[in-house]
Amino acid sequence: MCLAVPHTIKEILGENRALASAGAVRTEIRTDLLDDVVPGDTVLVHAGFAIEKLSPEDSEELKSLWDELRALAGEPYAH
Amino acid sequence: MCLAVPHTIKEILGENRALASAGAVRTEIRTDLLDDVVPGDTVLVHAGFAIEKLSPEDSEELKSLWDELRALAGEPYAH
Amino acid sequence: MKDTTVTLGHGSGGRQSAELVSQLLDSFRKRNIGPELEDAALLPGGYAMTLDGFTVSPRRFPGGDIGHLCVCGCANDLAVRGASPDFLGISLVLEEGLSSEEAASYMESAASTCARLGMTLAAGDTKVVPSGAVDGMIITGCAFGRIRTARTLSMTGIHEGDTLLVTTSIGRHGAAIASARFDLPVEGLLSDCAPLWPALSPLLHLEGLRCMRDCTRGGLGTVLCEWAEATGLHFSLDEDAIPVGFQVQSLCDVLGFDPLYMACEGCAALAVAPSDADEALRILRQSPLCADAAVIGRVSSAEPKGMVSMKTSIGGERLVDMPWGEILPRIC
Amino acid sequence: MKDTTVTLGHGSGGRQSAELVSQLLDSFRKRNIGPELEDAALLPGGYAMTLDGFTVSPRRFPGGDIGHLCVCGCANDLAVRGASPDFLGISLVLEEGLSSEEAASYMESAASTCARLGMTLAAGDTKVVPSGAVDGMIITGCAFGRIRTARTLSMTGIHEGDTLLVTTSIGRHGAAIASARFDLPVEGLLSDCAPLWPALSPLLHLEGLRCMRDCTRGGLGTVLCEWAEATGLHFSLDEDAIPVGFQVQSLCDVLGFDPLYMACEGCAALAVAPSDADEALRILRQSPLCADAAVIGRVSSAEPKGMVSMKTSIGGERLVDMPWGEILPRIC
Amino acid sequence: MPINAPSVAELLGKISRTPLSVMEVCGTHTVSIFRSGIRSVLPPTLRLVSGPGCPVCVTDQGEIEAALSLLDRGAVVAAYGDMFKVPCEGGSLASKRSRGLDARVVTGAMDVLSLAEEYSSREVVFLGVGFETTAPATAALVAEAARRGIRNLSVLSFHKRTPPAVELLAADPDLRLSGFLLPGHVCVILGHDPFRFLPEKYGLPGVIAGFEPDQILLGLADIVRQHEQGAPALRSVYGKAVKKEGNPKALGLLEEVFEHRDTAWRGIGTIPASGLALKRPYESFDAEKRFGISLRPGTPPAGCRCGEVLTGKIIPPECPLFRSACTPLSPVGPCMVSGEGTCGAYFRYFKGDRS
Amino acid sequence: MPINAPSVAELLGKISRTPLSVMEVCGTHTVSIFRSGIRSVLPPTLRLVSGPGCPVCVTDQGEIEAALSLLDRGAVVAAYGDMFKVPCEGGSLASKRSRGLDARVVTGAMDVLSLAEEYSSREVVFLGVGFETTAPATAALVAEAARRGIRNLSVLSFHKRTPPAVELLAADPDLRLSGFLLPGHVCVILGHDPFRFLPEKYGLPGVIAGFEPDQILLGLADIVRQHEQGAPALRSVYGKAVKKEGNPKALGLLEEVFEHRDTAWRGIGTIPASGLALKRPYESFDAEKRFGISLRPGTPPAGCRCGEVLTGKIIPPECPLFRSACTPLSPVGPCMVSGEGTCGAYFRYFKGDRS
Ligand code: SF4
Ligand code: SF4
Ligand SMILES: [Mg+2]
Ligand SMILES: [Mg+2]
Ligand SMILES: [Mg+2]
Ligand SMILES: [Mg+2]
Ligand SMILES: [Mg+2]
Ligand SMILES: [Mg+2]
Ligand SMILES: [Mg+2]
Ligand SMILES: [Mg+2]
Ligand SMILES: [Mg+2]
Ligand SMILES: [Mg+2]
Repeated sequence: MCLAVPHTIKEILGENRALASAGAVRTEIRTDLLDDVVPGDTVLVHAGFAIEKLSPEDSEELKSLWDELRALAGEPYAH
Repeated sequence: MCLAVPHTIKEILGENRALASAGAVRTEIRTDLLDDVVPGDTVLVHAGFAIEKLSPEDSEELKSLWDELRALAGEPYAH
Repeated sequence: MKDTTVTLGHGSGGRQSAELVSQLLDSFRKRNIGPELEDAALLPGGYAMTLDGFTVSPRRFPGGDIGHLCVCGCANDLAVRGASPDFLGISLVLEEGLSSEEAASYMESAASTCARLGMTLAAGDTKVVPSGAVDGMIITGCAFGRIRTARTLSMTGIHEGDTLLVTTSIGRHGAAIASARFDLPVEGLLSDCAPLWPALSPLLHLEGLRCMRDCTRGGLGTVLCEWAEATGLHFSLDEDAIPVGFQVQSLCDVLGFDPLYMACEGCAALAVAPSDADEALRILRQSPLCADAAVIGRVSSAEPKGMVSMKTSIGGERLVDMPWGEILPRIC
Repeated sequence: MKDTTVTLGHGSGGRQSAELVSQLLDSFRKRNIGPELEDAALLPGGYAMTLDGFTVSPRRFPGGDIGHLCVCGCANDLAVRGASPDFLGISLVLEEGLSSEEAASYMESAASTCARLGMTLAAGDTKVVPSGAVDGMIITGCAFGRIRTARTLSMTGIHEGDTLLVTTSIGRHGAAIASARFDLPVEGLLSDCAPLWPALSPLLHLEGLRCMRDCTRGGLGTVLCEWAEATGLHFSLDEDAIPVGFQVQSLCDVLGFDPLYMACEGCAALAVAPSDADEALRILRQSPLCADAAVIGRVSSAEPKGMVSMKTSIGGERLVDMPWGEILPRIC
Repeated sequence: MPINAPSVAELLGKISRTPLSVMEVCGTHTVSIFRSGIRSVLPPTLRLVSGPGCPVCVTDQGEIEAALSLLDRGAVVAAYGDMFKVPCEGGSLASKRSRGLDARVVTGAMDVLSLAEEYSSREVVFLGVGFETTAPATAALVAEAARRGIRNLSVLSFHKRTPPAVELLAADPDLRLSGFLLPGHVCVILGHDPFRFLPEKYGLPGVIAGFEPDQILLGLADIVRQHEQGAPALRSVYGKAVKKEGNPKALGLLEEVFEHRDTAWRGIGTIPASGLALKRPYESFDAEKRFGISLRPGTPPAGCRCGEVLTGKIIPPECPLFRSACTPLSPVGPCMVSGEGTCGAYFRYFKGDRS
Repeated sequence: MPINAPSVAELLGKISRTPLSVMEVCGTHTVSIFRSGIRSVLPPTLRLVSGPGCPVCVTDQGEIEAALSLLDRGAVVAAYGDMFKVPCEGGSLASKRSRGLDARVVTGAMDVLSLAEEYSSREVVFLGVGFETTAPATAALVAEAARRGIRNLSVLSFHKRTPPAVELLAADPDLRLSGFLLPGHVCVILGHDPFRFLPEKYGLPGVIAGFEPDQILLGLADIVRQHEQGAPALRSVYGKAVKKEGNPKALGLLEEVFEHRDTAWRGIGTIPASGLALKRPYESFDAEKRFGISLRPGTPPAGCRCGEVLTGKIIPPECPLFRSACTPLSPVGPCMVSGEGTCGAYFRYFKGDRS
């Protein structure tokens, strides 16, 4: 439906334009859809547009989901 | 200065246009510059235009020139 | 063929290419003067020959240019059939307006690669066409060399149980071209364009060496599908074992491409008897170009026959098919 | 080279072509891996190889098409070096949008000519490029055959006193193409495009056979100028002896072309020791394609050296030079 | 933390007790599922059904015809690579391009601005397809073109809205779906609210998941968990990327540039208010108005069961044309064209009907 | 009748007693003389001097620059093949075409009409060069374009008139010419009258001849005869093709479309009333007016002695650049470019300086 790839902002090029990298790929992206993008931010890019910022994974939600699932499977907590 | 090639008129295609042949070559030419061109006429063609009709060589003029030259060279008349 | 108009899909090296080629060869086949579909033809007298047209855009790319590519492409077709790259022919079609220095610079690349390989330019041809009748230039190379093995390396030699190897990480040429074409610079990405003869010739003494093919257009995936189809055997791959570099993977992620189908120009697939697989790997890895050589799968008589399957990273299984049509960047 | 932009003049087969080729070969020459400038290369093991790119427009012309042309062009380059046309490689570059049936029809012509010659298609390649990146299609052929004579046929074998022959009337291919391109139908004009091997192979036993070359781009005039330049000898021609057909002459008159420089594709120039000239002519004329074969001049050590002169119909004498640049229709 | 795909798959096998049919709505999910072989590691109790979430597949034939007709009229038509091979009666963008017409691949909507500058004396038309993730890029293009006063650029807006289609399927009594794996990237834009109807109105779990195999498996696991625990809910397992409120700037831009309209989904038919048309202030950029195009919804090709495939009623091998008349090389229906079309994915990756 | 070239040559040797310098005005004569090796069969008493009758050679550099500037501005420029390689500072038509600009070879002026139709949204310009034989075709093109109301076609009229140039040479005291071989095809159009000044004003023979070697030899023989007999006259030995009154329709068309203007001849300079400009009623077809071109007469390239070659004062091997810096491949002056330029003809065909 919509391929989107995490990019790291390298440089702000002007209003709504930034240089970003996705792995080894360097590309210019549009930041129209986000506020306050700064170098170092990780954003999700689709069709040339950053559609959301990604925060460093907060594992709490995922951890709780994992715990729920293991509980359901009758497995002991590993942590 | 001006390459011109004898063509034979094959067919009148319309006002100022005719099909002509130069040896084995068939081509369309313009006849704007001549009056009363009819199939069978031989015309001199330059840059796509018939510029003059050629009549079957009247050898009289050429013969008299030839005679004059031979006389000058002190050669006897051959004919 | 249902679609009688040639499309870019017919040039992408996958299924459609195969169908077009088959239509074009029909007149030769029905007269019994048609070729096998191997990289190079084996001629009487112990020689092999091959030819390939090169139309890469851009003509100069990270890691090479069209001149170097032409020599590598031709020499590699000989190498995978066990023939040394001895003689080359180069035919150029140039667009008027091209800089003759630019064309000469590709010949300099070609000459330098030839010299490294000990290859002689035996024949050449140059044509010039009106502006617009060709996009810059086309190089066609033909190569000719002595066969250096007593065994016939070909698809027909592939057996059930054979081990599949790849000589280096895949997809680098295609990725380098895509990077230039879609204006997506990739740090540290170079085409793998290189002559394989130095790495492959030491394998020729192995009894168990069955078949080799350079993975060009259509990539590793296409080569293996062609082998499976031609042999009627089942090829199973291990996704995690296939070497894919970080740069290639990044670019494929962004454009929605599959590295399996990305072109290579200095990478070969090998089928080797299992007894010789370790030795083959050891020999390959001695070449600096093949440090990433890997065992990637095996040949079996499993179902579905004539097809390629892959064990995925999550332990699942799926088919690998040839690419269908032109490979285009995706947003979905 | 002063002009560093490739122009159509560089493709016309004359002086400019020679200069471009020399620039392009420089990188190979300085490494001592460059070719001689003969029609086909003689390889160790008794084989000859050649390659040529074909870009004719229109692709189908009176007397042939690009497929037939490709086979003839390649086979003739072998034939003039005394090699039989044994194996062919064909590389196609197709423009997307081309009809695959059209492409296949040229392969049918090619296959039919190959079959007549006993030639096998050993290798092929097909590339597809985007619409506009090539004008329809380009075929590159490479050919490969066994050398059938113990003598080396080459320019270096040409001696003072040799007789010059031409195998048939000149300029028919170039005239057929010009006729189509400038929309000037010429009654009865067909390209001479044909394989020369059947006519030339019976000459190979002649002791006095020195050198043969097929007159392609640049025509008979260019071949003889190249020979004169390469040998440093003087070549004198007899204008009235050179066979020019009525159709070719008519077209040349209309467009202001010189038949000496019109391309041929089934016509060769020969240098033969005078003692064998009559026999060569007799043998040639046995071939239906060479009924018009003629002695057209001789080689001498006269001045100017390295040049070609011609005795004209009125008993005068003039030089014959290579064509300079593209040949264009003239009104002056 | 020890979450990797094989261990999730193992866990899933343990917790899945009752047979369930789960629809992955999104084509990118579909492809990821096939490419990673997820089906082959699922417990037999869990059946995956592919939904209509491939923009290529649901773009109506009449919409493709409209784009081709503009090419024929001399326009430069720009489109994402995904659309190039989709056939309709008049051909495809790829086949038109192969005849020398100016169909151009772009990888981002903003590339169309440079095309419009390059071809300043020609009409440049962008074929706008895709769901809510993609539509904001088109909206930004139109807004920017308006700001810059570009006169030779216009847009065929064939964008589609996901929630109406999902609701249609949730409400379909024939389908008996047990839950939905929701498209992570659509929800990045839309947030949670537009899919709350799933648990609230239909009592069905809706789980928003990412696209890596482990993320998909985790999403499926949570759907199973919700069923097992009898607590259907809307939940995101895609980390912080999906905010409850979605992306306000993107939503604002969609609101600014587009309005809802009824739209035909290929193989499905017209779904009310499921399309996005340019609003009045931007109508000079609306290629349909500019060139007087009236869309004729296409009739599906004879024998093609795309509609049933797209709504999860059959799987592709059940279509009699699958692998015989219909292959990626000569696709009968659009589901076979796209790399993420359900039929195409089955064709390329599915071992089930071959071994 | 036994008139063939060898026998005329033999005759000429017998009758030519006093040394004479005869100018062949026309480039087509020049080429025919070289290609048939006529010089090598002439008696030593007869010296041939080549004149300015090659339209390529005498087209001024400024005129070529004008055509190239229109290409640069996006026009389609049509010209006879002869003009393609003529260089000026900005390149040549051929070099512009090789950079993708639209320079087209036509073999007849009327072909420009179809070009104008084909490129109806572009300006199509015809580079009109040549003498009185060629100018009527341009006149007919302009008249026809006017009749059809074609709006995107115009003409750079750089046509030149022969008689003023011939008179300039006849009057030149340095040249000491003994007679003129006059251009047969120009006289087909002009008739005899425009050249009567030769015998009447300058006491010089003027013989109109055809272009075959025997016709040329016959013309030369008649010039010798006139000298030997002390009876200079204007005479045609070109059979019935040349009528005393010329071609009235062609002359009428020239009169209708063109007016005389002063024009620069390359290497020679401006000759009054020697050019043909479009008359007022046709000025909308005048590319100079339409595109606001003001011609700057070119300065001859350094070292080039074309002017002296064109006026017969030196022969090409006397130019220090001949065969060294100046060759057909990289011509310094225009005389080296054209197949019928004097320097080009010497280069290609002349043995004299090589053996
Ligand atoms: S297999 Fe082809 S015809 Fe059948 S539903 Fe899928 S797309 Fe339609
Ligand atoms: S040889 Fe060249 S430079 Fe000398 S006069 Fe002739 S054209 Fe001019
Ligand atoms: Mg290969
Ligand atoms: Mg190959
Ligand atoms: Mg190769
Ligand atoms: Mg060649
Ligand atoms: Mg180009
Ligand atoms: Mg040859
Ligand atoms: Mg050759
Ligand atoms: Mg040849
Ligand atoms: Mg190949
Ligand atoms: Mg084309």
